[in-house]
This record gives sequence, structure tokens and C-alpha cells, in this order.
Amino acid sequence: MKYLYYPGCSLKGTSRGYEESVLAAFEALGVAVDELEDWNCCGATAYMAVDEMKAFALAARNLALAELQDGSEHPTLIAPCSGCYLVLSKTQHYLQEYSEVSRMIDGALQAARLRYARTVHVRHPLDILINEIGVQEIARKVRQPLQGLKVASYYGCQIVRPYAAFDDQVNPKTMDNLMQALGAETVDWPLKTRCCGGSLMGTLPEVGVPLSYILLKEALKRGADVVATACPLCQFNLECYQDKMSHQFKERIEIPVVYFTQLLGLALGVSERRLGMHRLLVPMPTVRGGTRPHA
Amino acid sequence: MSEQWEPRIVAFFCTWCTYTAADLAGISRMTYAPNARIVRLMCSGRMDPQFVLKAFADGADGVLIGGCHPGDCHYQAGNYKALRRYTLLKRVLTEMGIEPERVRLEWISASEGDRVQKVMNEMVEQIRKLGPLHLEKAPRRTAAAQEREREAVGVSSQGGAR
Amino acid sequence: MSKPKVGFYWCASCGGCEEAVVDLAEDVLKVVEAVDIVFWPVALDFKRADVEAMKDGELAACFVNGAIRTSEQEEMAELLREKSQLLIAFGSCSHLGGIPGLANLWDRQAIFEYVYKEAPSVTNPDGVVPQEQTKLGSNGYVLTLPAFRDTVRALDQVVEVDYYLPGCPPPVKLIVNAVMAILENKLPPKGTVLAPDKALCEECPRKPTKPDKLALKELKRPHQILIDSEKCLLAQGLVCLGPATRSGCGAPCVSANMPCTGCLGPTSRVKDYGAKALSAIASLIDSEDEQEIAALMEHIVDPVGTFYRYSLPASLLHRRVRRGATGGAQA
Amino acid sequence: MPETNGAPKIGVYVCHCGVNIAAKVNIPEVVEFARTLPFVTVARDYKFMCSDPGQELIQQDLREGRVNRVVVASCSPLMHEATFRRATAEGGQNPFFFHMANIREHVSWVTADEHKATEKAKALIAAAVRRVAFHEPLEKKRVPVHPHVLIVGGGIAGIEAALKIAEAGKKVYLVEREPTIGGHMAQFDKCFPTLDCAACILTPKMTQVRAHPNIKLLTYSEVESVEPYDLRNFKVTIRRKARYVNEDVCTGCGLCADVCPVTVPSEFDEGLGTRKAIYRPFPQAVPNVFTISRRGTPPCQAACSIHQNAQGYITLIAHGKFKEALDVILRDNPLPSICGRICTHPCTVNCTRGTVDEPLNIPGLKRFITDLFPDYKLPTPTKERPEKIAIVGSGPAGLMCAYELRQRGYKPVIFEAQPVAGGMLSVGIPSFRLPRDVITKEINRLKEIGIEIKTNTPVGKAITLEQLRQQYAAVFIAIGAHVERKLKVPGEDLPGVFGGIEFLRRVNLEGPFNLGERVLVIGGGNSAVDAARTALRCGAKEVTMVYRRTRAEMPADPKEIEAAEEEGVKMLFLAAPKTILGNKETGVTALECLKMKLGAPDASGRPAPEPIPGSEFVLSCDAIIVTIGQVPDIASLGERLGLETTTWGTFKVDDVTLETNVPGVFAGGDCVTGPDVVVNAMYAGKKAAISIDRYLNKLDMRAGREREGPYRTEYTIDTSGTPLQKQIPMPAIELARRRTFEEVHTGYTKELAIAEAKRCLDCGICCDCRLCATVCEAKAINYEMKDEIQEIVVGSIILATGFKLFDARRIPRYGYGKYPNVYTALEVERMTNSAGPTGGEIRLRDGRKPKAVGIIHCVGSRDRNYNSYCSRVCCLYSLKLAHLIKERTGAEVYNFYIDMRVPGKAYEEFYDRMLEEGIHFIRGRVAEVTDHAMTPDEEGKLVIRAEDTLIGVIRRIPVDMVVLAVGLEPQADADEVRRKFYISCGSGGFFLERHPKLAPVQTFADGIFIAGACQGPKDIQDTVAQAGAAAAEVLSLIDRGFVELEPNTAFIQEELCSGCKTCIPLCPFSAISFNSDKGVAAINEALCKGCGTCVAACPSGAAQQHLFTDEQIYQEIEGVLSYV
Repeated sequence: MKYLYYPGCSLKGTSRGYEESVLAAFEALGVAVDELEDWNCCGATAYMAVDEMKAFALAARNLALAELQDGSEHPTLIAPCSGCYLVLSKTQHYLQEYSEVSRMIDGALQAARLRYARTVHVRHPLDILINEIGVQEIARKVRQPLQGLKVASYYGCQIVRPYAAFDDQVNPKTMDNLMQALGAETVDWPLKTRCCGGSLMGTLPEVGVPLSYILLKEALKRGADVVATACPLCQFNLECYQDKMSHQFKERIEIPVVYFTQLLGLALGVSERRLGMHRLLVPMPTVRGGTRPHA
Repeated sequence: MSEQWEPRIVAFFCTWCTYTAADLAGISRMTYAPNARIVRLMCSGRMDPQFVLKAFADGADGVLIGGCHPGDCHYQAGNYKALRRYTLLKRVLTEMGIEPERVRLEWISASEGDRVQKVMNEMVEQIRKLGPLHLEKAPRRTAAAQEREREAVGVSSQGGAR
Repeated sequence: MSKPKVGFYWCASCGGCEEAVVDLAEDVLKVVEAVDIVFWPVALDFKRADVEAMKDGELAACFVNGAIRTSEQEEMAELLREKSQLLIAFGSCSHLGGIPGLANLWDRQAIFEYVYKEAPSVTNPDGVVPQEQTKLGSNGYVLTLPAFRDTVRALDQVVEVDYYLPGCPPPVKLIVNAVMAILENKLPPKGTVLAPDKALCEECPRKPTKPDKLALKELKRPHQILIDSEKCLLAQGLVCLGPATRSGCGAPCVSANMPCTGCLGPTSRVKDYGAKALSAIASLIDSEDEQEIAALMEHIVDPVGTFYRYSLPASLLHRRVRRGATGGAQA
Repeated sequence: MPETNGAPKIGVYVCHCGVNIAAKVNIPEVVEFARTLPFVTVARDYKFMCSDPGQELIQQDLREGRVNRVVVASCSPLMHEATFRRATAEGGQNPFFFHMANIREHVSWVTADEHKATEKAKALIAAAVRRVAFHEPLEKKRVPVHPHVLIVGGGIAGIEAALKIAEAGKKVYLVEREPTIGGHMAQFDKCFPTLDCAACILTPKMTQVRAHPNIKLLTYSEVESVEPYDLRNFKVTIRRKARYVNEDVCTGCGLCADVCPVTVPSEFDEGLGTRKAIYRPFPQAVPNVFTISRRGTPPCQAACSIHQNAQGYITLIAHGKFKEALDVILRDNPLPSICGRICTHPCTVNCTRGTVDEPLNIPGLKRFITDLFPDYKLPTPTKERPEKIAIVGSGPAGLMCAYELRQRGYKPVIFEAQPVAGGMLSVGIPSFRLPRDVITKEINRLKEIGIEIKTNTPVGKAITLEQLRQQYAAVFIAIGAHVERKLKVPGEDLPGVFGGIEFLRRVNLEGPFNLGERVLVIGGGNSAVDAARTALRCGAKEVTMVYRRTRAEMPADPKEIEAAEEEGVKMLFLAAPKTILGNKETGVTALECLKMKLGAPDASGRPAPEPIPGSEFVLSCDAIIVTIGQVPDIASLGERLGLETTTWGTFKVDDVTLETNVPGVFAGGDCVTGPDVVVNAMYAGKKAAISIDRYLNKLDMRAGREREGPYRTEYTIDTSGTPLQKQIPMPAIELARRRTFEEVHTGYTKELAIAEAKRCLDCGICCDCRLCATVCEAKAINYEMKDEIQEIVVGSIILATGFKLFDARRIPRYGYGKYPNVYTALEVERMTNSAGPTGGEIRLRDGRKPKAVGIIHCVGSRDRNYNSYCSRVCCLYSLKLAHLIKERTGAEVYNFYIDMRVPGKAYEEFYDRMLEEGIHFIRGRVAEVTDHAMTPDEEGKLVIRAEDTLIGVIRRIPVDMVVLAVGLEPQADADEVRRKFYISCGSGGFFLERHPKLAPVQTFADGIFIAGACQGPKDIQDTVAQAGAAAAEVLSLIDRGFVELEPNTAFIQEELCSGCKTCIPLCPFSAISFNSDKGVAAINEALCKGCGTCVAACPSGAAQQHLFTDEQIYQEIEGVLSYV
């Protein structure tokens, strides 16, 4: 099985570590992924907020390109950034549900001499790992079990809401199962999909920061060594504002916040550098049990 | 004619599901387009293709047939008979230059008053899009010919039953 | 006293009906003996003027075959109506519109386009099509042709018809009965079709072999199967329209392994022959699955041609709807 | 043509229906229009046409001859057609000279624009007028109503209705799918608002039902199908599920449940308590009898070739009932101590537990029992028969066959060529796995019950097959497969090269001998592993197994391979022998091998090994043991009576009967299948015995043998939530001691055995140990019981199938199933019940008393994501529970509600009372239940997050216990049921009533009524009221004795029918037949229900339908289109 891969802006910028680790991990699992050529903005944030139709058009172009590039009957497009994942999925959904949208978008694509046959399946890497490759297979390929590492899996909102395509909306488990397959321990906590502060972090820090704080606080309280995320914005919010939190709440908040794909890579024996872990602001502790993979 | 033209639709509803649903729509005060005139049959299985043609010949722009959902027919399988005739009839109509969209078969259960509303409105919109059916009036069958038909159904030319 | 005068006329038809008269064989002599044939263009040289010269009602009976397609046919139909006490629609074409009636799937222009230009066998570089009026050379003589109408009509859609002799062509037996009835003045109420009012199965030799519970799992065309010459044709999956068609012909087609195509038309109770025939066949399709049903029906390649072969003009829709045409009668 | 009433004079009567019509339709205009219509002689309007004065208008016009046909334009004919037909009749005309135009439901109520409404009304009236002109006089026909009544569902609704009808002296069948009647109400403790005890008011009614002479109570039964019996009555087929307890004999003493070893969660206690496999849902159950839950043969037993009842003895072991366990084992296995050691246990492979963590060690447990009772005896035959049967070979096949025959009274004689009995068991299997004395004991037990074994008696030499056939009633050949396959490589005949079986036989019979230092074993099967381990015990320093494929493809039992490796056996994979090096003098010195690689799968489905050219390498060694399979030694039998054999050198037999081509001679085991495991050999023996028995009794040898031998069970088990616990390893002697022939495994101790046995998941529920039968004095228990089908005819049916509770798991954010102290209301209800799982104590899972309890309303109700409707009872039962919780625990109780919905007599007062009792009420839908503590006082609590919409703040309430007020839903199979009974479901999936106000318990199917929660959520009060209403409907029907049917039947006009038969197959009620005398179709009016399908299809218009003739419908079409 071959997959198309849609990076989106974040994975080329703030969250390069995510892209690096996704690609490295899939390679280590022997799964081929091709980057979508000539991709454009997924349509998230500003567009979606201001003019949905524009957002849909942008997303639709990516989907059309995917069909063009893949050529198979049902191309699968992997979108690691949950923002992209949501907008692309939402567009796919709207194109199928609402003839009005469908008509306008087809028109827009036509202008760009493109047509979209609605065949693309937008999926998140977690979905692929759990439901296509499977935990058994992954467990078999583990070279550096994450012995004794306590992981708090944090899914964020967008990969399960509003579309619970591959996991439960309230208590998702896919990432936890993955971590367990890697030999790590997972903390059972109730905040897996609670808001990280999102863009409020920038616009209304007095609201945003406490939201992130609540998450990290609970993770620490439940004895987590590291928080695993699946979304660039979550990772950014949870990692970058730890000093601010510590200061604001008068207690040391320090915990590494990584991409779940980085942990996956580690377990598969990929070097930290190739996983972009040198980019972490709060470094990962040595993986107990197994020796630390060499950088 | 188009500005004052209004679609004319004849709706044939089965007593047990769709006609009851239409009553329910009424009881629930769901207003919908008034263009369709409902003719009650016991079962969609009573639906004779002649009725559809008759409706068009007499000036209908569309025909709606309503029956129970598959498997729910009060008479076990009447709705399937309707489906079979409908399927073949649509092909004839297409060949005769009548857009297949002008005839619609819908399964609506007794509890789906809202569906009656929806379908009625959709249908009217559909027909409005298609415009009037320009079926040329059949050449007037001459008196004797009509009389022959009257004879056949056993009624006098004054219309009443003999 | 002089013998009753009788006329035969021929409108839009193939001529088969005339043959049918000849098919009376020696019976024709009886007829000739009993009546005086004063108008029969196909056999004897009469001119329109001869008819015009007649007194109204001078003809005791006139048998008109063929559908009405041209202005000339309209005029003749009206003329003969005036001159005849009894006007009898003779054969499927005048009864229901017949095979020529299938032309109602198109209109004058489409037909001309095809017949005079597009048909493979035509070479007509100048694209000449028949004109109603053509000036001839210098002397200014204007040659006129009858107007060709958009729509084919049955005889009773043009003039009052007293009786109908159905069939393509009408079975000899029915003709003889009709003539005798006229002579012996034992006619049924006006407007009657002079044939039994039961469907063909009644007199079909295969009737006994028809299963009580017929369910059509497939529909076939005669060339697709080896036909069992005993068994009910419908039961063999052939679209036989006997159940919807008047009897009186003695089922010669069916006896010759040919499914009934419905030339005698519907029984008195049926308004639209094709619709009823279609309803009967469709109802018997043995499936409750939408796709499967549609797939099975695909085997009827030409529904209109199948179910309205002889009766399109007399049917409820009578002709194909023409985009942009304005409602209201036109002929 | 029917008689009629002369030229039509039509009266049109337009109803205002108060303002319902008049407000939208311009009545005067409509009336004016009506006057202009053909044949209309009178047109009037009136405020309420259905009122007496309204009807009087019509009747006067009729009586005074102004009118002879009537059109009323008012509401739907489904509403008042009957009324106006009566009026027409009373006016002296046939009631069917009437037609109705529906200008309320179809016009005034659904049209916004008044002008358009008026136009539409006109069109409908025009249609009615044209139509009625073609109406004919008709007679309604009467059909008798069968006086018997079926009630489906034994909840309070069914009970109530049944009693009412039975009291009136009518016969009632009450069908309930559960083992007892009582329904949900029986689970309740108190009823709101009066707080009276549910049991106290319900159980007396339940016993009345049981006792009532007019009620036939059919519990544990389900309606299979409902067919029309005639035009109006029903033929109902009922499945009476097998209880395995005879209802009429069982005294309900309960001794059976006391001894039953199987414990499962109690449905009645909502899983909070437990019950036995043989059970009675609750002490007051009606009928007060027991039922055995049997899911069917468990996977282990099904997979076992001889269907050893593993779950049976395992469950008994778990309960320390060891002797009983032995009896279960001996039921189907005469060689348990052998099987307990060396069986390849397909049972374990199919053990459901294996899908959770690890399967049970089933053979280990069997061995434990046989070790515990070393001197057990086999059951002795209960009858004797003269016939002697010859059995050739004393391997497991021969022994099993002999045993089975002996149990049937025959006298089997076994002929064994070897000096010892047991076949491969004795010669092929090393004693460290299967000690000799174990075999000897098993064989002696067989001898003790009268099986004769002649050792050292090779058939073919000592005696011929022919002689056997003459001297014995039948012959069973089970000579096994003892001839070694050869490698077919050079040097195979060198000294120091042994066949594996040859080697094992020698060691087994003559004792160990020296092989030298280094030994190679070639092959990957169980025998190869045995050979390798034996070689070690013969003193070899280094033993290496050489196998062509990889470990994954090794046929040997993985556990055995592990054991061998532990003991030091080395493995060499992907290597195949090429040449054996050495000479006569030195004997074998080395083995030249080729490296192999795996290729495409071969016939066996395993990847075929392919040699890698030029990859030769040499292994030096002192001995080579070749163990690559065996074939039967058919030649040894000498002349073979012309028994047919296969190309593989095995006997050809009928696979069902094992009979050879020679009648009376049977063959089975390895000599038919080739080398196979013990249990399959025993299966062959058993099969042969059955065949021989049938053969000698001249019975059909094939009939009903499908389920012999292994099969897969149909059902699957829900193992979710099973706590993980791996298999308990069986103790073994330490490695150092594994150089002798001492048995390796020492067997489970009692404690270990019990612990291991407790891991069983009770797949079949009832484990078929049959202890209950031993204690049942009434002899009520019958394991052979089968479902029974019963047919009844009834005239009326009441559906009272009730509801199911919303599954709280569907809303994960409320944490049900995640947090142990989140309960559903019904669970708490059970707790509050003194007969419940906690004896009336409201406790947390850990037994503590809750200090704070939150009750969440509308769980699954009033929510678009789940059910948009209100479940009506939740507010009230929440109040009740709040009261009980506070009363019993003194806890603070918080109700989270959207709206308090407490309409109904004394309900509001009840609510007030709760307010006074100090129950807290917080208005707002709960967002989530979480264990995420943000403040110290939230630690260790469940926190309920909700917006308090009255004060507009988000609140976090820490509580110990959360109660979910789950809503009511239609039964899971409501849709299936309603199809069965020809009725419809309304929105929400509840059964649809004929009219929400005027016919709340009727349905659109005549004679079928609904009562209780199956029609929609409702409390006990309303349910009982509906039950009464339904009963009254039924009684009035029965007392009238007949119904009048709409005369809308179809008929054939024979003078027009050609007998084309098109109509016949179309009739769903087979009302149409072919009259071959007349050659026309004939409709049986008594069967026609008036759908008109045949009419629409009749190609010659010979079929017509009263009230819906073609012409009437044409007229209606022309009518509606004549005025738009």
C-alpha cells in the first residue's frame, strides 16, 4: 500500500519535528509515502473563519491534485496536522452532503482546469498506524522498547471532533494502544481531548495559558514522563508556555511534549536527530530500560 | 404563460402509509406547496400505468406515487408491483419525450408526515425547473368513439351510472 | 331493386388490408353478388370526382383502411363520411393509427430530414424535400402535393366512425362476419369493434400450457431461444401481448411460434393498450430488487415499439412530446 | 351492471370544521363553485358537518329526494368516512353513494395561501363529484372474530390486559420471552409517587395469571410468525424455547441451583449480583420453576474429536468437586490419564480464553484429576451381547473402539503384534512424557471391564484376516503406521543411522543405549522432538535437530519444542540432508546438508523449501535419527481379503462409516489417515464402534452422524472486561534431572488446579456436569429437551412488548463502564431493593457509603444525538431514587435536570416534597463526569461538570456516586416484531397507534392492539390504563362476534376474462384461482383484502375493484385536473 502525504504549512515550519518523525517512522515501518506535489494551504484558520467556501475550494484543490497524482481508485491522503486533517475531511464531507457546495466548488476547480471525483480518503497517521499497519506488526518491529516510560497521550480536539472517523470522541485509545505496543506505559487520564488553548494562546493568553496548564498539571499529577501530541498547535502551546505557566501558577511545570511519531521513531530505533528531537525545548529523558538510541 | 403557470401534480397515495402520512402532515400543520392533488388508492399495487398517462393527457405536469416502504406493504408486496410497473413505464415516458423526473415513486411510512412535506415541495420545485409539459392535446376522439368508451364502462352519456 | 353500393378506400397504410379483401377468396364472389362496388381505387379506376358526384349517403358502407397523415387523406375521409351511411375503420391503421402511427415519435421535419437527406440510401446533394407547391417552368403551372402533417391520426380522430374492423390486416373471418352483419342488418351498437371482446389467450392453442403462477425470471426475444412450439410463449420468457389483445384472429402468429404483437388492439375496457400490456408484463417480473428489475427490463429493447406497435396515435399520449410546442390540438 | 338509483343528483356539503377549514378556505366561494358542477343539485356548508344537525342536513336532502348521492368536503376519510356513510344510509340511500373530499388535513392545514387553499379545495370537490357519479351500491360483508386472544409480553401491561380479558371469560394466550412474567416492574423497589412497594402490588397479579383457568401462560417462548388464518383472524406460530426443566414437574425447590457450579451475572440484578446456570430470575418468579441457560456446546468440547466435555470437569475442579469431575471425564474418555499427558489438545487451541490472554491448560487439568484418583474404574457395561468383535491393533484407535463396543455389551478381542499393548503409545512415545505404568494401568482398566487383548499375536502370521472375519461378528483394523519413511539419500543404511520410531521402540522396549556424543535428528514432527529428547537421555552430549523449513512451519507442538530446547537440544533450520558420510567400519561420521530457502506454499499450505545450489556444508556426528514420518505396514497383514488401499499405502474406507470395501470389515486410525495424533485415533475407534453397532443391528450406518468429530461453535463470547491472568504453568522437575526417563511434568497441585480452572470463561454457560439432575427429586431436569413449535388461532392480539433502557455506554463522557461508581438508575433501583444484590444497602463498589450522589437526568433523552423524545418517567424515578438514597444513606443528592417534567396526579406534590427534603436541583445538562480533580476536595471523587443555567456559571460538583437517569427505548427487535404483526413504527421506533387521540391502542392492522411502553415511554399508571383500554377493545370485538369489512374487494367480469392468468400470481393472499371449466380467473371474495394489485395488472380490464373501479379513478383524475 502506498500513501500520499499532505504536510501543510506547520510541518514545514514550527513543527518540522513532526514531519521528520512521521516520514522517518513510516520509512522504518517500510511504508512508502509520497508528498503531494504542488499542494497549497489546506484552508484552515483564517479562511475557514472568514469564508468557508474559500476554505473548501482550497482544500478541494489539494484533493483534486491527490487524485491526479495517485491515479488509483481510492487514493489515501495522510494529513498529520490535525488542522489540515479536519479541513480536508470536512471538505470531503460537505462535497458529498451539500449539492450547493458541491456545485460551487466544482465550478471553482473548473476555473483551475481541475476536476475532483470525490474518491480521496483523508486519514490521520494514527488511523493508518492502528488500522492499516496494526499494533502487532508495529510491536514486532520495535527495536528499542520504551521500557518504563510513562506517556500521557494527548489527542487534542480536531482529530476526533466533529468526525470520530477512527476513534472515540471522549476517550480515544488509538495513541494509547500504540504507545503500549512500543513498550511504554500510558497514564489513564480524562483530559485526552480537552482544549489546549488553541489560538487563544496568542489572542487571549489569560484564557489560553490556564487551559494548557490544566492539561500539563494533570499529566504530571498522574506521573507522566512525557506528553505525546498529534497536533502542531497543541505541541506548540503545551511546550512553549511552560515557563509562563510556572511563573503564573507559582509551581514548576516542566515536562517534555513530543509528537507521538517521535516516540514511535525512537522505539523503532530511528536516531533522535532524524526524528527532529533536537528541536524540543524540553528535552526527552533517556528512555529507561533500553539504552538511549544514539543521535 | 410561465409567470402565472403553476405546476399541476397528481399524487396517488396508498391508504395505509402515504395517505396516512399526508393526514399526519396535516395534523402536524406542516404547510407545503399546494400544487399536488392527492388521489387515494388502497395500495400502491393498484397503480395502473394508465392512471399516469391519463393524468398527463389531462394536463398534469408531474405524477407522484406514494407507497409503503419495501417490506412494510399492508398487502405484503403491492409496493413491489408498483415499483416494477414504474420502472418500465419510465422508459416508455422517456421515449415519448417526457422527462423521467416528472414521475416519482416514493416510499413514505404512516409516521413520516415530514417526508410528505419534503417530497411535495421537492416535487413541485423539480417540476417548476422542468417547466410545463407541452403535451399536445390528443385529437378529439369523435363522439362515437367516446360513446364507445362510455358503453364499455357501462355508463350513459349523461355521465351517471345507468 | 338495386344492390347496396359499397366503397373501399386506402389512406396511410401498406396495402395489406386490400390484400385481406382479396383473401376473402371465393367469398368475395358472394360479396360482389350481394353488393355493388362503386369505389375501389386499388382495383378499379374511379376518380375522386366520381365520389363527389354521389349523393350524400349514397354508399351503404365504406371501408377505409390506413391512418390519416396527409391533407388529402383528411379530405377523402371527410368526403367518404358524407357519402356513406356506414363508415368502417378497416384495419389497425385506421382503427388505432397502426404501424405508420409510430411516426408520432418524430414530426414532419425530423422525418423529412431523415427520409430525404440522412438515410444511408439517399443521395440528395441539393437537399430537396417535397414541397406542397412547385411552380413548373415558364407556363407558371403550380403543381401541388398534399400537406404532410406532423401527427398521424386514427380515422376516428378525423371523422365519425361507425364500426371498427381491427387487425393488421383484419382477419378474413371478421370481415365476412361484418359484411354479413351489414347485409342482414344485424349490427351491434355504433362505435363497436367488430371482434370478440376477450383477449387472445381465450382462443390461443397454447392456453392450456400456461402455468397458473407465472413469474418472469428473464425476458427473451424470439431469435434468442429455441421456441417450444407447444408451450405458452410468455412462460418461455417471450413478450407475447396476447393477454392484452383482442381475439378473433385465431392466433395464427402464436401458432407459428411468433408472439402476439397486438394488432387487434385492446378490449373495450382498456383506455391505453400499451400501458395495460406494459402493466401486465411488468407485474410478472420476478424480482423485488430495484436494480435487478431494471436489468430484467433492459431486455425489452424498444418499449414504445413493443407496447404501442399499432396504437400510438390512439393512445393517451398519442405522440412524442415536442419541446417548445405549445399545447392545444394541431393537425 | 348493479341496480342503481337513477340519474345522479349529487349533494355537496362543505364543512367549516369550526375555523379549521373556514379560516383558510373561502367556503362560500367553494359552495358556489360546487353548484356549477355536473349533476350537483344541492350545495351547502355547515360549521360542523359531523355534528348531528350537520348529518341531519344530508339526511333531509336525501329523504326529500333532492339528492341521491353525497359528497362531503371536510376532514380525512380515515376520520369520518364511516360517520357520513351512516348518515347517507339513514337518509335512505346505499351508504356507498358517498364520497369524501379531504379539505382539512390535505388543504386547510397544510396550505399557507388562502387563495391557493380555496382552489385546491375546489379541485378536490370537483374530483369527488365526478367520482361519486360512478359509485355503485355495495354491501359490507361480515366476518366472525375468533374469541381467543394472544397477548405478547408479560410485563405489567400484558398481565393487566390478560387478567381483564380472562375475567370476562375469554381464552387468553400470554407469551413472554423471559423465563418469568413481571417485566421491568418486577425489578423496581418502590413506585412513584406513592412509594408503595412494586412487588407487593405486582406479585399477586402474577400469581393470579398463573392460576387463572382462562389464561394459557407461555413463558420462555417467542412468537415466530403471524399469518392470516382467514380474512380477519390470525394463525400464530409460537416457539417454546427448551428450558431443560419440565415446567409441570419442577417444584421450584432450588436444590439444583445450590449444586450448580456455574455462576454468571444476574440479568435481573442488572449484573450487580450473580445467578447460577440453572436459575429462577427471582424468588417470586411466575411460573416458579427453574431454567437452564445453555449457549450450546463450548468451543473446547466442539473442537475435541471425541467431544470430551472439558468445561464440565474444569468447572467442577474450580469448585473442588474432583470426584464429580472424574465422572464427567469418564463419560466420554477411557484413556484420560494418557490424553492428560500427550494429547495435542485441540480443545486448548480453540479455548476462548486464548483470545483474552492464554488458553487454559485443559489436558493438565484432566491429568490432575486422573493423578488424584490413580485407581479410578471405568464404567461397566449395563447389558451383555453375545457377538465377539475382532480388533487388529491395540493402539488408541483399537482400545477406544474396544471400549465403546464393550460399553454396548459386545465382547471385543484385540490382536496385538507387539509384546506390549498400546501401539504407538507404548513403543513410540518416550516414558518421560508418558510413564509406562500409566499406560499399563489404563490398559488393565480396559481388561477389567472384559476386553480381551492378545499380545504377540501378529495378524497375518498367528492368524489370518480371513479367519478373523469368519470367527468374529465384525473386524476393525487399526494397525497404525509403523513403517519409517526413508530420506532416500546415499549412506542411509550406514550403521549409526536409525529410524526415529525404530529408535524410540528400542529404547522403550529394551532400555536406553549409547548413541555417541553428537546426534543429529532429522525432521520437525513430535516424534522427531521425542527422539531428540530421548537421545539426550541416552547420554548424547550434543543433539541437533535438522529441519528443512523454519520454526514457524515445524509440525511439532511448540510447547514440546520449547521443552526440548530447555533441555539443550539445538535447532538447525533451513537445512536438508544431501549425503550421509561414513563407511561400514566407522559407521556414520557426518552429514552433508544443503541450505534451503522458503518458496511458494505447497499442497500442505506451508511454504515449500527450495535448495540453494552450491550451499553444501557438513555436520560431523556419531549418529543420525531420521524421523520424517511413517506409513502403515499393510504388507504385514499378508493376504488382505482384497481390501482396497490408496496410493499413500493406507486403507480406503468410507469416511462416514469407516467401512472398507469388504462388508463387516472396518478400518481406522493412522493406517487410514497416515500418522496422526492420539485423539484422532480414538475418534476413529469410536466412529468404528458406532458403525459396527449399527451394522450388527442392521441400522442405517450413515444417518445423523454429521456432528461426530471436531466442529466450530456457532456463537461467540463477549470477553470484554475479563481481567488478564496468564495460564498457570504446570510444575516440572528441574532441568538437571532431565537426563533420566523420569516424567518431566509433575502435575498441578490442588491449589494450582483450582486456580487454573477458575480461569474458565464458562462459554457454554451450563457446563453439562449434570449435578442438578442428581439432586432433583422431582426428576424435572431433561438435558435432551428441544424447542417446541406450537400453533394457535386467535382473533385479536395485544402487543405489550415494553421497552429497553438506553445504553449509557453510548455517552462515554458520563463515564459509565469506565468509572466503577457510575450506575444506571435501574442498577441503583436493584440496590435499594431489600431482595436485591446488596440487600437494600446503597453502596459504592468498594462497599463504602456514598456521602454525595449526583443524579443526571435525560441520559439519552431529549438529545438529537441519541433520542430526541422525552422518556417521561425519568424525572419522577429520579426524584424517587433521590428520596431513597437520602433516606438510606443520608448523602447529599444533586439532581441535574434540563426541565423538571412532573405532570400527573400527585406528581408535582411529590416534587415539592423532595424540595423540602433538601434534595439539590441544578438546572443544566451535564457536560461530563470526570475523575480530573482540580482542587483538594475533588481528589478521589467523581466530578460532575455542568452549567447551572439559572445562575449562569459552570459548576463542578464532586460526588461519590453518579446515577444516570437513562431513558426508555424501543426493544432492540421492535422493528422485526412490528413487521411480524403487520404494524408500523412511529418516530423514535415505538409502535404506531392508529390515531394519537382517538385510537391510541389500535393499530392500522385490524385486530392488533398495543399497550404500554411499546407504544411510547410511559409510567406504570398510564401503562395499566392502556392495558385496560386494549382489553376493552378486544372484548367489545369478541362480544360483537364479527367485524364488517370494507367492500372494496376485486372481482372478475367473466364475460371479459380471457383466462390469461396474469392476476393469479400477483395476489398476496392467494385469493385468485383458475376456473378451468370456464377457462377464466375467479376471485375468492372471502380471501380478497382489496389491494387492487390484480386489477392494475389485468391486461384486458376484466378485473375490477369495488369502490376503486378504473372509471371512478379516471373521473377523480379528470376532476383534480379540471380545476387548477
